Amino acid sequence: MKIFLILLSAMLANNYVFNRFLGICPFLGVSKKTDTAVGMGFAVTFVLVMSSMISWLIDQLLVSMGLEFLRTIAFILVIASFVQFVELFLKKNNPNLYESLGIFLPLITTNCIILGVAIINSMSNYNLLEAIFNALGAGLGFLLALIIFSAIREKLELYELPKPFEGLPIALIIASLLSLAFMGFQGMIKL
Amino acid sequence: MKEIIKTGLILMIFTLVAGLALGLIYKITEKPIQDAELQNVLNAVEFVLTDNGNLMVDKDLISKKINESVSETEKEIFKTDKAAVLTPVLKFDFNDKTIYVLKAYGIGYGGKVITIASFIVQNGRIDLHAIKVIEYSQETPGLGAKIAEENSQERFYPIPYEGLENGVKVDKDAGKSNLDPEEAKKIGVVKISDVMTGATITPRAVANSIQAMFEYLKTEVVSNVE
Amino acid sequence: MKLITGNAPHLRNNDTTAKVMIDVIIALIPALIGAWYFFGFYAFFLAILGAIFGELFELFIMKYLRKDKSFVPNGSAAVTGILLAMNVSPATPWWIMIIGLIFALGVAKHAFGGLGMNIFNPALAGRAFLLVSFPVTMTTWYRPALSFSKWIDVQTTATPLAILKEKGFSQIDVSYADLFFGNRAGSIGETSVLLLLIGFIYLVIRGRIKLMIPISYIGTVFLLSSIFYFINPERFGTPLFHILSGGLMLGALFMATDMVTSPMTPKGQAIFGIGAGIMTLLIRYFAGYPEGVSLSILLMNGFVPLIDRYTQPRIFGEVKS
Amino acid sequence: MSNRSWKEFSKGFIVENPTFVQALGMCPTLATTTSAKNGFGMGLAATAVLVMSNIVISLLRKTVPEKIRIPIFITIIASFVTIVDLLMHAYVYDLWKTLGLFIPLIVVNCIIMGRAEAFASKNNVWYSFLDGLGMGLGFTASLTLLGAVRELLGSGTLFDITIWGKAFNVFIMILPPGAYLTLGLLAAFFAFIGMKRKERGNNK
Amino acid sequence: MRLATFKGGVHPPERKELSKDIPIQKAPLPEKVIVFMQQHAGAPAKPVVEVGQRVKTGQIIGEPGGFISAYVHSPVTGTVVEVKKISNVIFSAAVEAVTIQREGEDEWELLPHGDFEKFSNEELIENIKKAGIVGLGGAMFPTHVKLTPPKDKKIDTLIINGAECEPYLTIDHRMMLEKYEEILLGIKIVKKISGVKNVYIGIEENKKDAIDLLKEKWKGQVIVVPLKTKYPQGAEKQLIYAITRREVPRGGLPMDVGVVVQNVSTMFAIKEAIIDGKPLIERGLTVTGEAINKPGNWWVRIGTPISWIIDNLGQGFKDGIENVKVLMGGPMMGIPINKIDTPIVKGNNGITSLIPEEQKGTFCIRCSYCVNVCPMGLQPYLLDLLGKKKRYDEAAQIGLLDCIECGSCTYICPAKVEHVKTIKLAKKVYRALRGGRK
Repeated sequence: MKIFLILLSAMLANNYVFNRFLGICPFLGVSKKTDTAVGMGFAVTFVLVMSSMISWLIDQLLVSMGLEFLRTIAFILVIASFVQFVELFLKKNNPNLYESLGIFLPLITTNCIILGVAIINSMSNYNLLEAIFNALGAGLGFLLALIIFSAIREKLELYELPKPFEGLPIALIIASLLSLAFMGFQGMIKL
Repeated sequence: MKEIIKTGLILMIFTLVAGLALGLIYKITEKPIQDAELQNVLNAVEFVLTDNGNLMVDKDLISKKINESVSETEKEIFKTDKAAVLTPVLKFDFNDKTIYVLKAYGIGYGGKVITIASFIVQNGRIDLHAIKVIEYSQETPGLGAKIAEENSQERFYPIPYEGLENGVKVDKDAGKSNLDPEEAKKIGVVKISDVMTGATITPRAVANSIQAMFEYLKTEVVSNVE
Repeated sequence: MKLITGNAPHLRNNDTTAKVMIDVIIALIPALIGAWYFFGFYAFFLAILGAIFGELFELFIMKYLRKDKSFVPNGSAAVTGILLAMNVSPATPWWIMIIGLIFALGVAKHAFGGLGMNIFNPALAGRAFLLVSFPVTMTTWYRPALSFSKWIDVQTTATPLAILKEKGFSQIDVSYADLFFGNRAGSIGETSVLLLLIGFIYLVIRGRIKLMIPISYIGTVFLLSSIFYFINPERFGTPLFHILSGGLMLGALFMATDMVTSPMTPKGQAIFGIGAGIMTLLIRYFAGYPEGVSLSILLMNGFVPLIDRYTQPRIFGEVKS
Repeated sequence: MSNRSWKEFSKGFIVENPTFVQALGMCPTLATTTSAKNGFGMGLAATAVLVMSNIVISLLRKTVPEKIRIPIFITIIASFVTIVDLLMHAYVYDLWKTLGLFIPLIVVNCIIMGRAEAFASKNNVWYSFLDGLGMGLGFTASLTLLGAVRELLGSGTLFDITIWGKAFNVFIMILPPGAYLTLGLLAAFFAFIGMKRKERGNNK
Repeated sequence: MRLATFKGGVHPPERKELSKDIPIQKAPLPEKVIVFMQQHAGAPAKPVVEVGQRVKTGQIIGEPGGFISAYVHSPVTGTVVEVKKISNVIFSAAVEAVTIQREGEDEWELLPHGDFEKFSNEELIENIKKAGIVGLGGAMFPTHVKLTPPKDKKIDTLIINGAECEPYLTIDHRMMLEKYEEILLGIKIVKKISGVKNVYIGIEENKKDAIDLLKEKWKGQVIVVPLKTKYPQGAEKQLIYAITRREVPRGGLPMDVGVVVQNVSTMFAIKEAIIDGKPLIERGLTVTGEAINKPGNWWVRIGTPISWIIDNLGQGFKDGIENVKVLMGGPMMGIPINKIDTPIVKGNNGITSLIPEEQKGTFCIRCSYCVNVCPMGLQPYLLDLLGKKKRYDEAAQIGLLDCIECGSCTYICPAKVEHVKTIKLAKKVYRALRGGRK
């Protein structure tokens, strides 16, 4: 039960994008086409779950050796090499998937949601299953945010925005209003 | 192949150097970090032992007791399903009362919320005197941090024995958001929704910690004394 | 004699955007008069202030900030102003409502380009902004004054939904009749289901409503709350109670149906209504706030471009592949 | 200071302001600016990492093999982040607590990686230092401004000094929607200023 | 009983009372006619007369320029005074036109004619082609082409279009009341040619008298289907759907669902050609609108300048009118003329003179009225937005080319958005860029 609450919490009530400000750069930058957003969202979710798993194991190792201060550097290296590995693996074994997801992979390393979730998992003392579900929730929440957001921006492409609001400002204002709407989920999930 | 080994070696050297450098810095900062953590605890304990601006217990006594306790490793001595009380338990005498200073944590979002609280025990009554949250997670940026503000924490104390017996709850969980904050405390309700709208996990963790500490005192300490 | 050319069709109906807005305002008048009676004249004054300030502020934006010299007021800002006023507590200080209105029109509407281009319902955005900004003011409720001559009744009380959330269904002190006629605590314009329905019927007759939204919204609330009623009537309350209380009627009849921010096809409107219905009950049952209509609709507003995208009408002669 | 040096240093403030112009490093920008002090602290922490990593990467720019430069940059940056993290933990405990998660996240702040890739790996140490400093301070200035606006409106204080206190608190400002809103409106405002300046430039 | 109809549509003011009770009168012959060589869909005809040449009424003056094309005949007896390109608002391009000065009364040059039963199908089709008959409802598609579908298309239903949904126009209504015998003959000819079993006529129920009359007179021959009064009930695809519940596939033709649709005036023209040997040089026409003095229904020669029609048949514009909009056709789909001496063409079923109203376009408020009324199930608001942003490919994906330009969306729009204008332009540009179906 708790793992589902963790999942829902990470996805909705404490949506990583709207409430915790993780993964904002791709959220603001990539999400102009819904199809791209879906691809990006799934790529991030996949990498999130896998890297959380690996970082969780690494974290256990570090803690047992008393080397917690190496956490940041260890996690980022794990994530970077994992992303690299996935890229190579896809390129070789599944060129179709590589075509559709490959372009996002290099961007994922610097997506702070990946490192953020790994660190949060370790700070929250989650067990492996909880860590995985937290990562899954974070990824799905990111995907959800990305889809809504891209559909809105795609629609706005049809209109003439006031000049000063074009681009970043309107994106932030949409995010603001969405995050306001997501306030409705507050308190819904009691962990 | 040679190429791969070469680049791998370079990469390894870099990581090694970085690791060594970090190890060095860690060694240098280890002591100051400990001091800072200790100072944080000390400040908190002093805070909860203050009454009307005056320390109830001698300052040196506090730091002595804390310094003693530092060498012990932290242990969970009492657990409820939502929170746990941690060692050390500090006990001070003040006039005819006994003051217990306890540390407990509840799980907030993205980590533990650690609270230090002082309880005044007298004639079998246990009253919550003050609390200080020393560690909290960032629930919702800007919101979780609100717990650090004094006027948020003030909503949690003092709670009289009757209130503690009722079970400490956040107003939203208790379903009593229309009470006056001072009135609410008397029945164990922490009115927090007007100062921390939306955020619920962090205050709930604090409330659960208080409740755990109270139950610990009631079952493990006070009943043994009498 | 001059020959005028132009583009077909050369026959247009005499409908205009302003007429749409005026119809909405007319439909809101019964509820506003009701608000005057229930909460005193100040409540009515807030609505009038909202309408006037809304129009003036929009005029200012268009003429001075956006430099559109040909702009003619169309009443949409007045609608936003009135709806915002209807969504706040009866004793809300006027300046707080003005702040909400500035946010509603300045950010939620004109940052997007103005009428027709906004993604979120401005009045709801304004209300949500105020709810989060001034939580105490926005959740302090007043007992109905039941008099046209009073300025305001200062006795505070809890709304039925808050009582449900905090104490349980058996503790609710208002009858269904009270809920239906409006004799209860709540936002200025939300209390009287009867008066809202009168306005709504006017809009239906005038064809100004995306009818599928209120049907699916209220229907979803009814069905879902029936299920929860059987699980625990004391905690979750009756379906009728959920339909009559809170801002559901105001929201479902007037806020969710806002033309600009709702889906274009009946199928999309049904999805919109169902989503808002589920969300409303989830918030009422489980979330921090006792009422969730405004945040639910605001959230669904965010989904509208997505809904529109996937509920395009079937083109005549199109064969499903 | 030579012309070039001044250019490299000053560009981060207005012309290539990382926050308002390049929209980089948005996560910490939004998350940590609940008050002017927090914004300032976050900005300085990032600046420290940026300056140090720029210097080191510039020094090593000729020895690092092209293929594995990204992992090496990441290692360097992560090391400096950890150093800053440890130092802050030791010496500015309270600030370290409030910034929390976002200190380790400096690693993935696009500004730092971006400057390493775009500038430090191609320029000499002096310019890289200036670039890092300028960008970092530009970042700090933006964060402080943002924090100041949000703190003033949301809490009625500025750098913890009470301005009008509780009388007028738009609470939303210190919440997530307020973060997006403030940044959005400020960005629009700067875009507006930019447009005006361009117009005037064209008219001349 | 529920009346047959389609989904969507609007109810513009009908304004048919201006002329619906006025019988069709024969107009006097004009002094001069201007005959366009393109009065039909497809390739323009080639003029076969020269300046100075004397022509008789019914004499061929233009020959088909391709398979989909039609003959053009001289509407009067007189002398050709000019052959040159004149800009034509219907095809919005300059088209070859023959100007003939009338000299005296008609001297006819007739086609072979007589009892239709004695002709073979091929002869009938050839005579229809020779008579230059095109769809007189407005589309002007050559009728002989329509009557010779490819072998693999099985036609089982003939639908006569008597809906006349366009406001103001009453000519079809008058034709059905006055010329039902001739129309029935035309129907019989088409029935013989195409060998269909079922013949329907769809009539909007605002023409109750016509429905009752035809039910009685055509009993056992043609099934009269009363239709709901709704615009665009007379649009081909909507009419087929209302009567047969068959949907013409996207980009397809009526023959794809085994149907052929003919206008009542076309039936009359076929009868005239086959039985009496008269080529299509004259047609029934409603002259109406608020801006003229005397509305009415007239038999008018093709090529008659509109200025002449208004002055002589409509008794001129009303006094005190400063601006006027003169349309070829009805107000919903009619084309405004930019020169008052523009001549009428075969497809003209009316001349409507309106007093224009100034209406300022504003911005779409997403009321969804246009989506609800679109008879083709399109999203006009979105087509308009995409068209304005020049995103034609996306517009084509959501049905740009399916638009029948009926104008329902623009009629209903409270924000006064000009969807049809944008869509027409977008279609043109898209076809120019990508080719594609007409």
